[in-house]
Amino acid sequence: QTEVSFYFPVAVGGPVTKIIDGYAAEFNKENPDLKVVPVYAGSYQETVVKALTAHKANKPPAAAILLSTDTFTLIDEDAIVPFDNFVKTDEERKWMKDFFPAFLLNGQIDNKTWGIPFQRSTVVMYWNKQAFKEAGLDPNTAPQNWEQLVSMGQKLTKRDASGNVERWGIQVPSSGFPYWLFQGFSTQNGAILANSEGTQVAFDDLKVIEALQFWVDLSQKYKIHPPGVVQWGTTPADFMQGKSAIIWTTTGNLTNIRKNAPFEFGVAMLPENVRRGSPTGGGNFFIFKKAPEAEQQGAFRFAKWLTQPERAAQWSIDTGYVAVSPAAYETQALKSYAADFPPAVVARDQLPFAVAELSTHDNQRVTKALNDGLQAALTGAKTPQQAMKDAQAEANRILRAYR
Amino acid sequence: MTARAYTAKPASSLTEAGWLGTLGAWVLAIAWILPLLYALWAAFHPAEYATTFSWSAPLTLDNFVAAWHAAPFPRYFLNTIILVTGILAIQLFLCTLAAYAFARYEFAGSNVLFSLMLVQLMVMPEILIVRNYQTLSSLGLVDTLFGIGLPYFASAFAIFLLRQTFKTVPKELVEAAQMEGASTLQILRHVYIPLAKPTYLAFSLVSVSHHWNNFLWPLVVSNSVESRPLTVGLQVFSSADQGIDWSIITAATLMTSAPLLIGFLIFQKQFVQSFMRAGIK
Amino acid sequence: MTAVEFKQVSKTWGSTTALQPTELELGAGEFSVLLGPSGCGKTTTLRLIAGLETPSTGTIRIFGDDVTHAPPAARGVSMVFQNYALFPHLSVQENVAFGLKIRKTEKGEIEERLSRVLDLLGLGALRERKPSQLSGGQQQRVALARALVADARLCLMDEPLSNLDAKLRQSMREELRALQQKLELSLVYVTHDQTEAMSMADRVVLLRDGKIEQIASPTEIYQQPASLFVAQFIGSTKMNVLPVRDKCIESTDVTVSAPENAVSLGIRPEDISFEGSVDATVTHTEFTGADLLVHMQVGHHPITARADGKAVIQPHTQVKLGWQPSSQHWFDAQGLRIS
Amino acid sequence: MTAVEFKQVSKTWGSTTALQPTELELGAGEFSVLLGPSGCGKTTTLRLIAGLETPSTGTIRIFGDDVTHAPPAARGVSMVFQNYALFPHLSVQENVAFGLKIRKTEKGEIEERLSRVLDLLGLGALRERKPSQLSGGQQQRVALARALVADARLCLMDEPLSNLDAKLRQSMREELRALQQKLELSLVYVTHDQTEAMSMADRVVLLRDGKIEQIASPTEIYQQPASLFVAQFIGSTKMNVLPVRDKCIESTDVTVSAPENAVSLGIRPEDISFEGSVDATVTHTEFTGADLLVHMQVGHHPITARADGKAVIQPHTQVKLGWQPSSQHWFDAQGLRIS
Amino acid sequence: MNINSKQLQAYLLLLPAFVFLVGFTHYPALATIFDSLMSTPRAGRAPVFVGLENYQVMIEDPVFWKSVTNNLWFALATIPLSMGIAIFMALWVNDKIAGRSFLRMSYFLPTVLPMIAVANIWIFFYTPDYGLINQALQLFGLKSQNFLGNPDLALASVTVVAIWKEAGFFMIFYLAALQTLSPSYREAAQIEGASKWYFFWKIQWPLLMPTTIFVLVNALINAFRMVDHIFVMTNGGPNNASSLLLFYLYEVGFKFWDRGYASALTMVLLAILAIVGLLQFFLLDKRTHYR
Ligand SMILES: Nc1ncnc2c1ncn2[C@@H]1O[C@H](COP(=O)(O)OP(=O)(O)OP(=O)(O)O)[C@@H](O)[C@H]1O
Ligand SMILES: Nc1ncnc2c1ncn2[C@@H]1O[C@H](COP(=O)(O)OP(=O)(O)OP(=O)(O)O)[C@@H](O)[C@H]1O
Ligand SMILES: O=P(O)(O)OC[C@H](O)CO
Ligand SMILES: [Mg+2]
Ligand SMILES: [Mg+2]
Repeated sequence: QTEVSFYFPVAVGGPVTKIIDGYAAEFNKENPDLKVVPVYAGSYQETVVKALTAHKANKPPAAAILLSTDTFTLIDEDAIVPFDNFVKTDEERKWMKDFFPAFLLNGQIDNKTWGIPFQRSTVVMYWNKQAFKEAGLDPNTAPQNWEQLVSMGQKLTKRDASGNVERWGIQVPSSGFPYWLFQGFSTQNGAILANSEGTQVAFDDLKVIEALQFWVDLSQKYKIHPPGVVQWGTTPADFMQGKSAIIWTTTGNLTNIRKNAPFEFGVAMLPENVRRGSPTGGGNFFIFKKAPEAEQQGAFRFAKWLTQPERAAQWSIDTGYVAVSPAAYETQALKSYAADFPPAVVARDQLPFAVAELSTHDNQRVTKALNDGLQAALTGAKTPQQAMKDAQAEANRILRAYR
Repeated sequence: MTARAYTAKPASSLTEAGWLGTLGAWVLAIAWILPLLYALWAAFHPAEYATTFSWSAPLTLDNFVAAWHAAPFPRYFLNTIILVTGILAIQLFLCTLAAYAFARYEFAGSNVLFSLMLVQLMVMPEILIVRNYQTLSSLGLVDTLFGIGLPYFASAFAIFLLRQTFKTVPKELVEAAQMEGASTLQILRHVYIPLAKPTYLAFSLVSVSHHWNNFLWPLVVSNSVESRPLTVGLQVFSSADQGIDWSIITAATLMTSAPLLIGFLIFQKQFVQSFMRAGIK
Repeated sequence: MTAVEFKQVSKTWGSTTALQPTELELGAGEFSVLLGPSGCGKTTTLRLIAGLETPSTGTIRIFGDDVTHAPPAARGVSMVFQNYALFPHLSVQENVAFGLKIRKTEKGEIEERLSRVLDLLGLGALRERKPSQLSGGQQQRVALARALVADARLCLMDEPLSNLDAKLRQSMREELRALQQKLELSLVYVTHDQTEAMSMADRVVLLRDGKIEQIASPTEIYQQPASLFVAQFIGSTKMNVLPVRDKCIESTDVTVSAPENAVSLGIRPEDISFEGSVDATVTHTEFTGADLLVHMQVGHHPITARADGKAVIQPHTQVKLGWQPSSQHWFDAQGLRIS
Repeated sequence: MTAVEFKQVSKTWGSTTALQPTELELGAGEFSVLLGPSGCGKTTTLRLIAGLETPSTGTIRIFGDDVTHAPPAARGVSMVFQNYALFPHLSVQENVAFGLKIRKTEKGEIEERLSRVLDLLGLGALRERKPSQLSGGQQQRVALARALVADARLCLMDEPLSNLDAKLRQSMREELRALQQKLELSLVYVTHDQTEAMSMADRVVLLRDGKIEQIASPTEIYQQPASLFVAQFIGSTKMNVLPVRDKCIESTDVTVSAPENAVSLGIRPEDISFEGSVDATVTHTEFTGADLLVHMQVGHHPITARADGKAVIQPHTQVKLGWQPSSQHWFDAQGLRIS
Repeated sequence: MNINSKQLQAYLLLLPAFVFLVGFTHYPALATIFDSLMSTPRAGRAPVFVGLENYQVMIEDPVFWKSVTNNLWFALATIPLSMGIAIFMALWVNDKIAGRSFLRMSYFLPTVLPMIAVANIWIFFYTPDYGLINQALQLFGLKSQNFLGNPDLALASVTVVAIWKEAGFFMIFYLAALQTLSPSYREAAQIEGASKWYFFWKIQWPLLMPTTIFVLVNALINAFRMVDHIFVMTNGGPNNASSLLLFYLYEVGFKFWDRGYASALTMVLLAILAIVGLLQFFLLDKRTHYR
C-alpha cells in the first residue's frame, strides 16, 4: 500500500476539512492499494510555506492544492512535475481537455500542464436587492458597465444629515489580494497584466493606469466607494451589514453570504468597460517532484478521481467554487441546484471572459510590487500613474533575471 | 522645641486607591476585557447579531456546536495539553541540571558557555524555521508532538532564572545537608529544587502561556490530527480568505482559552506570590 | 503638659482585641517606655498614636489636640521603625532629608538642619553612604536622625534596638537616653526587654493582654510592682515567689509576718542573704562573672539567690537563708500587691 | 580523652589569615566555648572541625582519628548553624529526620529515634509544623534536635542563640547546658557573648586575631585573665583599667603597691566599695533594677562601680572609693598579666 | 574531592541542555550567517558565494528601511506604553481597591488569549462604520475612521493591540515586585506626609528598577518578535505602512523564498537582539546592588 500525502488549504467557509477527509476515505476504499492522507495546512499562504519547507527538506507531500499563481515559483524551486508525465491513455488525454480552458491558463507553461484545476473561482459582483429598491433602482438588474456602476452607485450611496455615509454604493476590497480584484478593472479596460511566460508585466500600460484611476475615482471623485484600503476579510460582513450595496469578491463566498445575508441579494458578472472581464482565481492540484514515483502515480489517480464531474459538482455545491469542467454542470445534482439557486452558475458563465490570474516568475515579489502600488494610489500616497510606473520599475528589476 | 503647625495636607492613605485611581483602574479594566466581552456576545448569538448589539438578540449555542464540529477539538485539546506539559516537564528537567551547573560549579569555560546559552534568549526559533525543519525531518520527527516540542526543550530563560534562584539559596542550608551526608544530586533534589518552587511556578506560567499560543512552528511541523495543537486547529476559522465569521471564531476562541483563563482565575494568588518569591522581580 | 492622652481608646480586629479601652497619659519631655510580652498590644498602641491605625473607640490627643481622625503626617510625630525602614536606594543624607523635601522646606534650611542632626549623631562622615554600606548601629542612628530632623513634637520608636547584638545594644541605649535628655524629647519607646526599659525610661507603661498593668518610674516598678505579673516580668533574674498559707511558707515551717489576704510572698534574688534561719538545699549554680546565681529548693519550691561571683558553693549543700522584712513583697489571690 | 585535637592547624585565604598555626585540645564530654570578638576566627575554627573547610597546614584529629582530609559526613560530627539552617520547605519531623533518610536508615528506626529526640526537646506537638510557623526558641530546638538525632560523637554550634531575644536566650542557655550534661555530649560552641560563655562553659577558648589568648575555665578566666584584652573582654560591665606610673594612679596622688613592670591596674566594678580613700566625682548613674551602676571620674580617668539598686546617688557628688588589694589585677606594657 | 571529577560532573549536567541549544539555536544561526553570504539557490542553480551583495541589496531596499523605521516607532510606542500601563495596573491592584480580583483578571486576560484568534476580534473593533471603536466615535459625533486601511493609522492600530497584549503580562512582574517591598517604607513615607505620587517617584519607582530592567529587556525583544497580529490584521499594509522587520523577513523568506536575502535580514535582527541581549546581561547582573 502506498501512502499519498496531500496538503490542502481552507480558503472558504464550511466544513472543508470534513469534506476532504470524506473524499480521501471514499477514494481509499475504492483503491485499496493507495492510502491518501489529507493534511489540512492552513490558509493558501501557510500551505505553500508548509509544502515548500517540506520540499526543501526533501520530504515533500505527494500532492498539494496551492494557488494556481504559485506555478512559476514551484517550477523555479524545482518542486513539481508536469501532469504530462503521467498522462498515458486516451481517456486521460480527454480528461485533460475537459476542463474549462480558462482554468488551465495559469497551470500551462511551456506547453506543459503543471497544475490541474480544483477549487477555482472568478470575481463576481454581489448586490443588495433591498438597497436597490430603497434607492429606487430595479432590484433585479445589476450595473452592466462602468457608467452604470457609477450612476447606480451614486444613487445607492446614502448619507445622513451630517454627511456621514450610512451606506456605500460599491466596495472592492484592496487588502489580501488587491491585484486580483484590480485585474477585474484592468481586464475590463482591455489590459493584460503579464505575458504567459511570466517574464514581462505591463503595469505602466496606459490602460492599466486608467483602470486604476477609475478605481481611485470611485472613492475620490464619485465618493461612492469607501476611502483608503478596504479589508478583504470584512467585505462580506460589510455587505451583510448593509454598509455596502454592491461588493466584488470571490464566488467562493457565495455559500457564506447565502447563509447569512438577512436580505435578498443578487450575483452578477462584473460590469464591462471596453470588454467584460475577470481573472480566474483559486487553487490547482500539484504533484511534487521529490515524492517517490509510486506516490506521484497515486497522487495522479487521486487528482483524476477528485475532478470527476459528479465530485466536482458536489464540491461546487458545498463551497460555492466553480466546478472545473463543463461536464459537471450536466450532472443532475448541479442542474437542480442551479435551477433552485441561479447565482450558483454566474461565475461559470463569466468564464468565457475570464483571463489568467496575474502570475510571473518570482510571483509573490512581483505581485507585492503591484499591490504596494495599488494601495499607494488608493490611499492617495501616489498618483495612479506614479504608482504604476514605480511598480513596473520594480517588476522589471525582479524579472530581469528570468528573461 | 518647636511644635510644628499642621501644614501637611491630610494625605490619603497610601494603601487605598482613592476614587480617581478606582475610576482609572475600572476604565482600563473594561477596555482590557472588551475583546472578551465581545467574544462572549458574538459567540452566544446568531451570526447576524455578531456585529450589531440588540437586547432582543436570541441566545444560541449553535456557534459552539459548529466550532466543535468543524475540527476534532477534543483531540487538539489533548495534543496541546500533552505538548505543553511535555515541553514544560523536559524544560524543567534539563534546565534544572544546567542551571545547577552554572550556579554552583566552577569549571573551565563556564563564562563562555553561559554567554553561549544566553544567545538563545534573543534568537527566536521563528527565524530559523527552515533549518530546524531540516534537522527535524532528518531525525524523522516531522509530524510528531515530540518534534514540535524538540527545539524548545532547552530554554535559556529557564536556565537563567533558575541559576539566579539557586544562587540565592543560603550556603548554610547546603552545608547542613552536606553535614548530613547528602550527595551533590541529593542536595539538588532535596534542597535546591524545593526552595526554587516559586521560580518553577513562575517560569511554568510563562512557558505554558507561550506554548499554548505558539502557532507558526507547530503549523509547519504538524501534518495530522494526532499532532496538531489547538492554535493550528483554530486557524480553520481565522483564515481571512473567505471573510471573517466572528461568531464561530469567538466561540472557538472561548472554547480553547477557557482552561487557561479558569486556571488563572483559580491560581492568581499563588501565581502572584510565586512571582514575588522568584528571582524575577 | 501631656504629650499623649488616650481616652477610652480601644482597638479590635474582628474578634481579636489588641487593646482594651484604655486611659493613658504620657508626659511631655519624658522618655516613656511601652513594655510587655509579645502580643500584648505595644505596637498597636504606638501605631494608634502615629495614626497608622484608627482606634475602634475613644479619643487620642497629642499635646492637647484631638488627632483621632488626623492622618499620620498631620500629627507632628516622627517614628523609628523596628527594622529602621531606611530607603535602600537613598543615601544617608537623602534618607534624613526625605521628610523635609516632602514638606518643601527651603534648600538652605534643609542643609542647615541636616548638618546639625548628622553632626549630633556623628554621621557627618557617612552622608553619601547607602544604608547597605552601614553597620547595624550606624543604620540605627540614621533612622534616629530621620526622626529627629523634623523637630517633631513627639518621637515614636518600635523596638529600635532589637536587631542589634548585645554589646551594640548596650551602647546605643546610653546614646539614645543621653540624646533624649539633651534635646528634651517627648519619646514613646516600645520594647519587650525589661533591662532596656529599666535603664532608659522616665516612665514605664507595662502592658499585658491589651491592658495596662502598671504605669510608674523604673525604680517604683522594680521596688513596688503593682502585681505578681509585673514583679516577675521586671528584673534580670526573676523574682522568687513563694506561696504562703497560714502565715507560713507552704510545705515548710518558716513563718512569715504575712498581711491579711496575702497568698504569695515575693523576694528578689539580690535581697536574699546567706545568713538567716530558712533552710534550703542548693540544686545548682550559675556563674556569670561578677555574680554567682545559686539555685536552691525551699520545701518544694525553687528559689534563687545572688551570691558574690567569688563565692564557691557546691550543689547539694544545705544552706541557711534570710532577708530583710522590708524586701518582702506581698500579693493577694488576684495577684495584686498588698502594701 | 580528647574530642578535638589541632596540631599546627592554620587557615589562610590568599593574604588574610583567619587562623594562625594553632595547637588545641578539647576534652570529650566537655562543653567547650570558642569566644572572641567578630572576625577573630571562631567560625573558621568550627568549620575546620566540621570539615567544611580544609586546613592550610596541620592535622586535625577527632577522638583520635586523623580526619584532616575526610569529608564532613565521614567525621561523625553534627552541627547547629547560627541561623539554624532549617529547611524551610520541610516540616519539623522531616527536618530532623533529613540526615537519617539520606543515610537510608530503616523506617522503624527513624520513627523511634525521631520520637525520642522530639520528646526530649519538647517538640512532640509541633511535628507537622513548618519552620516559619515556629517561634525563635522552637526553631532553635528543632536545629538542636536535628543535630542530636544522629547521635554524633561531637556536636558543633555556631552562635546558636544570637538571634533570640534576651529572655529567651537566658532560658535556652539553661536548657542547652542541662541537656549537654544529661547526655554527656562533647560540644564545641561558638559565641562572641561573654555572658553566654561564662554561664555555660566547662572550658573557654578565647581567640583574638586568629590566635588563642587563653584557654581556661570560666572562673579562672574571670578571676585571672591572662591579659588586658581578656580582662576587658570578660565581664558584663567592663573592668576598670587605670594607668599606673611611679606606683601612683596617673594624674592622681593615689598610691598603689604596683609590682615591677606594671603599667596598668585593673579593678572590676563589683570589687569597688564606697568606703576608702580614693576621691572620685560621680558623673552619672544607670539603674538596672538589682544594681545601680555609678559612673565616676578618678583624676582624668573614668571609673565605674556597682552599687545596690536601692542606693540613691546623685550626679556631681564627691565620693570616696576603696577596694581590696586582692581584687587588683596588674598588667605589663605588653598587656600581659603579672601575678 | 577530585577536581577533575567535579568538573566532569558540571559538563555532564550541561550536556543535555546544550545538545538542544546547539542543535536548534547555534547551528542554525551559524548556517544563517553563511547563507547570508551566498546567493539564493533556485532550480538548477546552486548557491554561489556573493560576499556582501545581499547586504548591498538590503541597503537599497526601500521596504527594508520602511520596516526598520516602522519597527522603531513600534518599539518606541509599545515599550514605554506597555510598561507604563503595566505599572499603573500593578499599583492599582496592589492597593485596596474595589473589585481587585476582577481587575487583576481583566488585565491578565490578553496573555492567555491566542493572538491568532484575538486579532480577528480586533479587526472587528477597527472596522469602519460599524466596528466597535467607530460606533463609539460616532456616538460622540466623530467621523468614522478606516483604522487598518489608512496608512496614517495602521501602524498605530497594530501597536495598540501589542500594548493590550503585553501590559498585563508585565503587570504580573511589577505586582510581584511591589509586594516584596517592606510595608514599613510606606508607613515611614506616610508619617512624613508623602503623597501617592511622591511616594511612587521617590520610593517605589527606584526600588522597582531591577524589575523595570527585566521587563524592559523583555519588551525590547518582544518589540522585534511580535508579528502574529500583523499577519491577520494588515499583512503589513497598506503599502507597507505596518510592515515590521520580522514580518518582512517572513515575506522574503517564505513568500519570495529568497534565502540569501532573508538570511541577511536575519543577521540584522540578530544584531539588534544581540545588543539587547548584552544589555540584559550587563544590567541584570548589576541589578542586585542594593538588595
Ligand atoms: N492587622 C492586624 N489584624 C489582626 N490582628 C492584629 C493585627 N495587628 C495586630 N493584631 C493582633 O493584636 C494583638 C496585639 O498585637 P501587637 O502587634 O500590638 O503586639 P506587640 O505587643 O507589638 O507584640 P510583639 O512584641 O510581638 O511585637 C496580637 O494578638 C496580634 O495578633
Ligand atoms: N571564605 C573566606 N574567604 C576569605 N576570608 C575569609 C573567609 N571566611 C572568613 N574569612 C576571614 O577570616 C577571618 C575570620 O573569620 P571568621 O568567620 O572565622 O570570624 P568569626 O570569629 O566567626 O567572626 P564573627 O563573630 O563575625 O562570626 C575574618 O577576617 C574573615 O574575613
Ligand atoms: O479565495 P479564492 O480561493 O477564490 O482565491 C482568490 C485568489 O485566487 C487569490 O489569489
Ligand atoms: Mg510589636
Ligand atoms: Mg562567625
